[in-house]
Amino acid sequence: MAYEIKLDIFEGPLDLLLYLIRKNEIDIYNIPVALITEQYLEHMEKLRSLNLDLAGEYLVLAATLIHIKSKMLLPVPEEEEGEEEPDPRAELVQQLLEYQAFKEAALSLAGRPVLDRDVFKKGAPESLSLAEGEEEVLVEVSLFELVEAFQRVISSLDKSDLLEIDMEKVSLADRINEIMERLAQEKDMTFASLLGERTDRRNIVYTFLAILELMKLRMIKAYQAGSFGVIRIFLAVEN
Amino acid sequence: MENLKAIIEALVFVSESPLSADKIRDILGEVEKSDVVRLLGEIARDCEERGAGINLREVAGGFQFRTREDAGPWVKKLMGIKPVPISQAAMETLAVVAYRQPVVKADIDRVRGVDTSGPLRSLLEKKLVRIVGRKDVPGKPIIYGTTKKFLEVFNLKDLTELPTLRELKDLQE
Amino acid sequence: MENLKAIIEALVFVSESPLSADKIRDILGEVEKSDVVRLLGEIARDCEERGAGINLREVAGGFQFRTREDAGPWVKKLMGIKPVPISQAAMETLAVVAYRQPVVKADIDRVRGVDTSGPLRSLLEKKLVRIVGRKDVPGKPIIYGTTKKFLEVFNLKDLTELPTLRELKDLQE
Repeated sequence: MAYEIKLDIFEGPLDLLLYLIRKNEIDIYNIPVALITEQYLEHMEKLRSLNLDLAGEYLVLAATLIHIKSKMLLPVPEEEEGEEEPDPRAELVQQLLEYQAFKEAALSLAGRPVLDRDVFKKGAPESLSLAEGEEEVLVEVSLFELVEAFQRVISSLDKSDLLEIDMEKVSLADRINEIMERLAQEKDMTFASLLGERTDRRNIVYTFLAILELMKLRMIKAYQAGSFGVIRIFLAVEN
Repeated sequence: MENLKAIIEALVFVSESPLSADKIRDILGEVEKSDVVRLLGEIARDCEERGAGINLREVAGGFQFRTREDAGPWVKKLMGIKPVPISQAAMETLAVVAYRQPVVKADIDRVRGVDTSGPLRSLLEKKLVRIVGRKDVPGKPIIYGTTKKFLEVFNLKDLTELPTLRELKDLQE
Repeated sequence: MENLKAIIEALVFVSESPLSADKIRDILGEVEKSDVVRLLGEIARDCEERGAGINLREVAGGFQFRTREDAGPWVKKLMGIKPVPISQAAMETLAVVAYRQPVVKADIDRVRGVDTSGPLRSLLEKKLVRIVGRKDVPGKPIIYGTTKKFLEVFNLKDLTELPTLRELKDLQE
């Protein structure tokens, strides 16, 4: 597998905050909270108007900012000598600095000569293989993801096809055997193609149940290339 | 052995994964490891000096020949390689795992200020990050770490070769 | 192109099969085939002259780097050693399967006192353990056994030759 690094606009509320600090050329150790809070809320509005589904984390940070702002407006109570009220911004600044450090580290990593992007070794790039000397921790497609994929297949099918009822009685065991046979021949098949072979509801559901059952029995494995990649089904063991 | 340097070059060339000096010594038998290391250094220097198409790199605890960077576009064309992009989110997550390992997801989430389930899953799939174990605290959260493949992909000898993380000043002081 | 020779060297290096001058010209674009052939000749001569570990050979209508002949015995020794890295947990699981086969997972779990899903899966992947069938009891649990590869890897004539668990571990080193 080869890699390329892509830059997005904001990776989260901290990223947005860092952006605002940079844009306003503000000293990170002395953030004018009122100004930044105002701009932060404006940006949230903008993102919302673009129909972007804002994660709860953005709201949490907005609340934190407003809280800090209100704290800074309160008069500082007279303290005993030596006892200084901590800056209400301290925790957030610490968090921002930490995030910034990792963001830089990520950039620096991405700037290295990356294998299969900048430099290459002999032979084809490896795909799912592990480096030698490493115990494999299988990261398979979860049932949740399978169900999502199942819904995608169902929704992409023609409605009229789904209404057709196949009178032929198909048992789960039959479908399991069929799938195992197909996989023995084809080595691997995409989840969509396995499901798509059947166009009536009963068969699709049975195929799906058969896949779930086979996964549970560890007779087959499902792998996905990337978060939204094609799901491929493999035999867990070759005969 | 007469052509020790040439034989070492041949061994590194045929090996599919990075080859360590120890392994080379084991293969060759009556040879000092220091000589192996010295000759590996010479091979690396030779490549640099003659502006070769390949360079000897020290990655993931071993030595491997890799193509020079400016050949990258042509190699990609030849091999039909279309790099799978690693998102910024995944790169940030990878950085946190690399520097903070062994680390649990809650800590990565805290540093990044967002949920990292997606990026983490994609890193696991790419085998750049692996599950190391479970932490012995309530909920037994999964502990993550980087893989040997991570070192190979990012051209790192070992974890100590990671670019230094900017020093975090303690504000309380 | 400035480093044409180096780029050609890189292309031949990464290619899995012998690479023809025509193919190289196609990849590089605005380059004469005669230049490609001339540079390939130079690369071959360079290798010979510096007594390199690899030589550029013309085989099956293309060019390919091959290790020099006198490195042969060492290359064979290197490639002949195929370590199958196995974790402690997997070793224990493998031992239980080997000595108790045919065996169901519940029995392995009971012997080891922990869930063996992970190690078992990794052993299946490594083809050291296989699914033999299903036990005819409620739940129809899967029955596991060792494979022919298991015998090969551990240098066993047959299962009667099975060493003790301790010896099994030593074989790994």
